Amino acid sequence: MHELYHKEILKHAKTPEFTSQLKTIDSSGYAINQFCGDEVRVNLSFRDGIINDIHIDSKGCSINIASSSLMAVEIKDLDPNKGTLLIDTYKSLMNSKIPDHQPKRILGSLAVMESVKEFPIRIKCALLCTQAFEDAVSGLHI
Amino acid sequence: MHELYHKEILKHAKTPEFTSQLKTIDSSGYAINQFCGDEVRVNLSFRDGIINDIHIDSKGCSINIASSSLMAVEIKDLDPNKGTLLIDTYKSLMNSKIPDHQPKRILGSLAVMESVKEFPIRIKCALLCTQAFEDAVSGLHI
Amino acid sequence: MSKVFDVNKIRQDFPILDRTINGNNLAYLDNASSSQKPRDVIQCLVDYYENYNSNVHRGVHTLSMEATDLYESARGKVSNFLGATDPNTVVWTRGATEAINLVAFSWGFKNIGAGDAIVVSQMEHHSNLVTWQLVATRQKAELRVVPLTENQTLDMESLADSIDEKVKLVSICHASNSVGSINPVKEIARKAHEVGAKILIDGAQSVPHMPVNVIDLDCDFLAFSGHKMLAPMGIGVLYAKQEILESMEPFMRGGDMVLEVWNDKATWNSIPNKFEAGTPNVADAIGLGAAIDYLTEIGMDNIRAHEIELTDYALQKFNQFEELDVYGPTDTSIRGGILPFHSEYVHPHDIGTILDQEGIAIRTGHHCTMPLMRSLGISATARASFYIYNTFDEIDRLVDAIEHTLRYFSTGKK
Amino acid sequence: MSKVFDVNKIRQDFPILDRTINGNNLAYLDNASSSQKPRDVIQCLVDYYENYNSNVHRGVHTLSMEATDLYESARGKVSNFLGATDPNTVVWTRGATEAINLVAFSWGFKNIGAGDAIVVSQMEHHSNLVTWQLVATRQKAELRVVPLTENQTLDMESLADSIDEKVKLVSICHASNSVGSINPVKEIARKAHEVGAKILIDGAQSVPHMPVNVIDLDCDFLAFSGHKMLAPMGIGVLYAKQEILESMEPFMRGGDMVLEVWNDKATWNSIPNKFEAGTPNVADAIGLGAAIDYLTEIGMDNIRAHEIELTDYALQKFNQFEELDVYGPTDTSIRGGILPFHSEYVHPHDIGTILDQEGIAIRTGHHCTMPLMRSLGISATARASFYIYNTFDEIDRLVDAIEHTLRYFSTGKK
Ligand SMILES: Cc1ncc(COP(=O)(O)O)c(C=O)c1O
Ligand SMILES: Cc1ncc(COP(=O)(O)O)c(C=O)c1O
Repeated sequence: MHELYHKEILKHAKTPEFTSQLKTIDSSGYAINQFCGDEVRVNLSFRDGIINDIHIDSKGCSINIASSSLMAVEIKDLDPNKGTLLIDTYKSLMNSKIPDHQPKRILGSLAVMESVKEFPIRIKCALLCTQAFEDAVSGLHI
Repeated sequence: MHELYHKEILKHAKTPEFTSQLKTIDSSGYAINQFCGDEVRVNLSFRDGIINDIHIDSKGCSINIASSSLMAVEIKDLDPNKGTLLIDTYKSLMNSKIPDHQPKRILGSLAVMESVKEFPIRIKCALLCTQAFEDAVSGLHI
Repeated sequence: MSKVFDVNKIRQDFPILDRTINGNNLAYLDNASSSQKPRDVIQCLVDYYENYNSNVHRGVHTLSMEATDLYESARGKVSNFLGATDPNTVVWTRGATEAINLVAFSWGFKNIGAGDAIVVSQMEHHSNLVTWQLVATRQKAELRVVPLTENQTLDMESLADSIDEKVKLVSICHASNSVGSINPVKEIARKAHEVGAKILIDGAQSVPHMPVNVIDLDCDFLAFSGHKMLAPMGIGVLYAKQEILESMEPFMRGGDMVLEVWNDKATWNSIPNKFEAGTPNVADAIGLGAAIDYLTEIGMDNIRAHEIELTDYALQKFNQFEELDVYGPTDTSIRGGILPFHSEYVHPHDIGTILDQEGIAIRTGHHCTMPLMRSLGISATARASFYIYNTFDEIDRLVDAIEHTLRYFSTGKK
Repeated sequence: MSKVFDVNKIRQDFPILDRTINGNNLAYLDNASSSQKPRDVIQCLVDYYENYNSNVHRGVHTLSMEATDLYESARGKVSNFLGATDPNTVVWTRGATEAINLVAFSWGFKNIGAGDAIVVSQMEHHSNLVTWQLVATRQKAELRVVPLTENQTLDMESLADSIDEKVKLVSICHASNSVGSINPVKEIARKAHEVGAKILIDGAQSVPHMPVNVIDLDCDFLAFSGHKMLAPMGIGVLYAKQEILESMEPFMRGGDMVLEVWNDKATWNSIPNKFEAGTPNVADAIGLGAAIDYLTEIGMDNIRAHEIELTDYALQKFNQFEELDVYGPTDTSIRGGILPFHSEYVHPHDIGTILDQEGIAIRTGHHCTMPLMRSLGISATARASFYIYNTFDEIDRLVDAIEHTLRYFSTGKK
């Protein structure tokens, strides 16, 4: 049990961050897992081309809620390009395809999600947030 | 091979009897085996309530042709009731359900068809003629 | 419990129960999804493929005759098992879903028209709901969904109100896969017939678990799946009354279902072949026959009694969990061996994953009953479901594991 | 013959070939009907049911994950085997018949309308003819049946004439189950595409017997059955181009094919699940994967070469029988391992019965091609059909037995 539910994961699952509404939403993304109904909405607000605030509204299992929260922690204060690079790196990590030029350390606290890889069926729970993020930035001209 | 293709069966298969058209047809019956396309037409003409002539038009395998021919031999000169009794007895024989009160000997030469029982899938070939006969007499008020 | 019912002996017939999962013995509590297979059924497939395998019907060679005999005798076993009077009222399908679709495409589109109504319930599996949405939409008919009571049993008053002269079909599950409720289908059949409607019983969760007699229930259609009743996957049954089958157009077209074919037209074979286009799943049909032999030897009454005992025991144990909502009626005389639960604090997926770490297989999700979940105000449950080989011990393990999980998620400590 | 192809070694993999029938070794020459199964495939089912059996998708427990992996990896094997680029273009069905019906119900009724035309050939199996009769009749479209030449190959001139701008679909067998002819489907696909029509290839008799590459053929749909290619019964495939599948409505309704469901409506899952309503036949799909592994190891080129050798040998031997009409082209480069014959003097059923006495299993009848039989002026043929495990020796036995039969029926003496 321990491996999956890393203390950090459990903490973010119970008390996720970035749960307050934004005053202005510059970009919004959504993703749903068809099989369990888990969902994530990511609202972003920008200043000077930088993600300066985030609102995460995630419903479902602990892995989804924790990964969404940890993702928000890590993408805050990045520009969308850097955010996308981070998300790509995270996806590569979770899909066990880290290419050489993608240093894992940029993931910061999100790297704890790696423990989920022991439970293949839960990987999609850990990646739902990335779809919502990608949906949010897909409309931006970056 | 011998058991199925009894000499008498082979003879009737090669040179079936009652193959000439009737001048007047009083009653006619038809049956087809859906799976192989074999068919039998039985035309009857009556005199004084007795089947006094028969025309058999059968197409298909030797068992069908022989049994139709042998049936015709045996029902000739019977009244439809006796004919029906004979056919019922024949069906009971082929389906291995001869009740006590049905003496097998009324079957005459048709009894050779019993050898077909060793080949269950061919029993329906040996019984197609009975459907045609029943079709022919079903319209009669007997 | 009857003397002949010996769960430990039964368990020995199921090879998969020897498996360990994550270092623990498998406790298979996902039976509403699909059941495990006894050695007899597996061996039946091996025997078939090693000795008799052939296409059926039409063949004059020995293998084809033998395969046809085995195949048709399996149909006879199903017919006897259901108390039907004629094996020709048993149509093979892939499962309950195809059986329901067969009725929809073949009977529904002909007999349900604009202004007519179809009655289903709020506890239907998607296969018995979405299929009727199709018919209702295309035929401009009305689809009436009967609500449930507080403990997820069918609201019989609403049902009575729903069944009026406009209704052409009542299609309802005998037992719910999601909340366990057993519906009074005999009474519902009578109500349907009073207004001239037909009744389809989705028996996917009843035929495997309790005696079901189609004559006694007087049902027009009954659908179920082999894989939930110890049989191989890929085989199921549509039972229907003979005169209804006779009156129905075929569903799919192909070999075996035709009588004569010309370039521009064809005539149909007799029932049940008319509805069985193409080479059938001979082996798995024979396997379903073997499963029925096995179930019959144990006795459907004994199986039902065993499941009631397990469910009573589990329901009582679950009383200790204040954090859990348990759905379905508490009276096990109207409940199948299905135990769905939900906690605000732990998501069903997390429960499922942690239980799997202990070798306990349960299902989590919407169980193909999304509208029911929505009506309960949740999106998923965790569901344990019992069968012939489950034990009190396994329920104890389930309860302990849930206890750990709840504690862990509230304190973070195992 | 390639070195790796050793028919005696192959025979040892097929337990049923040890059977005796009426005191003689089984010579199984009814492969166009259904094939026998190698030990690997049978064992694959046993392994599955003894170790991994579970419903697929959605389950978070280990068995369900393992079963899902095996099941989806079987889909990948099919996709590779056909040279497809995406496993999601492989839809599981019960067999070729269901695959063709899926196209008819889901694509045909939407895309074929009044005044349009469908092209089939005179050699189609009922499943690829009667299904299109349904679409043509209901949609008021025209069904064009391309005639055959003298030796039962497709009349390519008539075909060219038939394919005009009205045609929305050409649905044609790759190889005939009844007369053996192999059609130039790549060329036909090109012709169909020139007028904007789609092509469905009925691969029931080609995919088991020769390399088939969907990209090379550029076919829009390909249908085939597992049971004719060493796999268990009850499983088959519809391949279709991705963009076509995406554009198609679902066929049957039920679990797994939906994304979200409300009381009155639903949305669809992505391909291929959209077309796979209800619990799929997991075990037999995995079994088809095992059969493909087996075939691939032997090599489809080798299998085709072996069957050509057998057919050449048999055709030559059959020359001695003046009383027999043998159908199909004599050029084995355009003929599958199928040998249909007919005698004015002995009915096919009699031949079949007598051969069975000698342990030789052939099929007799119309082979689900009644209109073809009618065009040949007969109602049935006897048909021997070959596969991977058949031998020259078995053909010798066939020829001897036919010789006896013909003699017996002309003289009455054995
Ligand atoms: C050419 C052809 N098409 C279609 C079919 C139908 O296949 P199935 O009966 O397995 O659905 C067959 C086999 O019977 C066939 O030979
Ligand atoms: C109540 C009910 N109806 C229908 C079905 C559909 O059965 P299948 O998926 O085997 O077709 C199920 C099982 O999933 C069920 O539980």
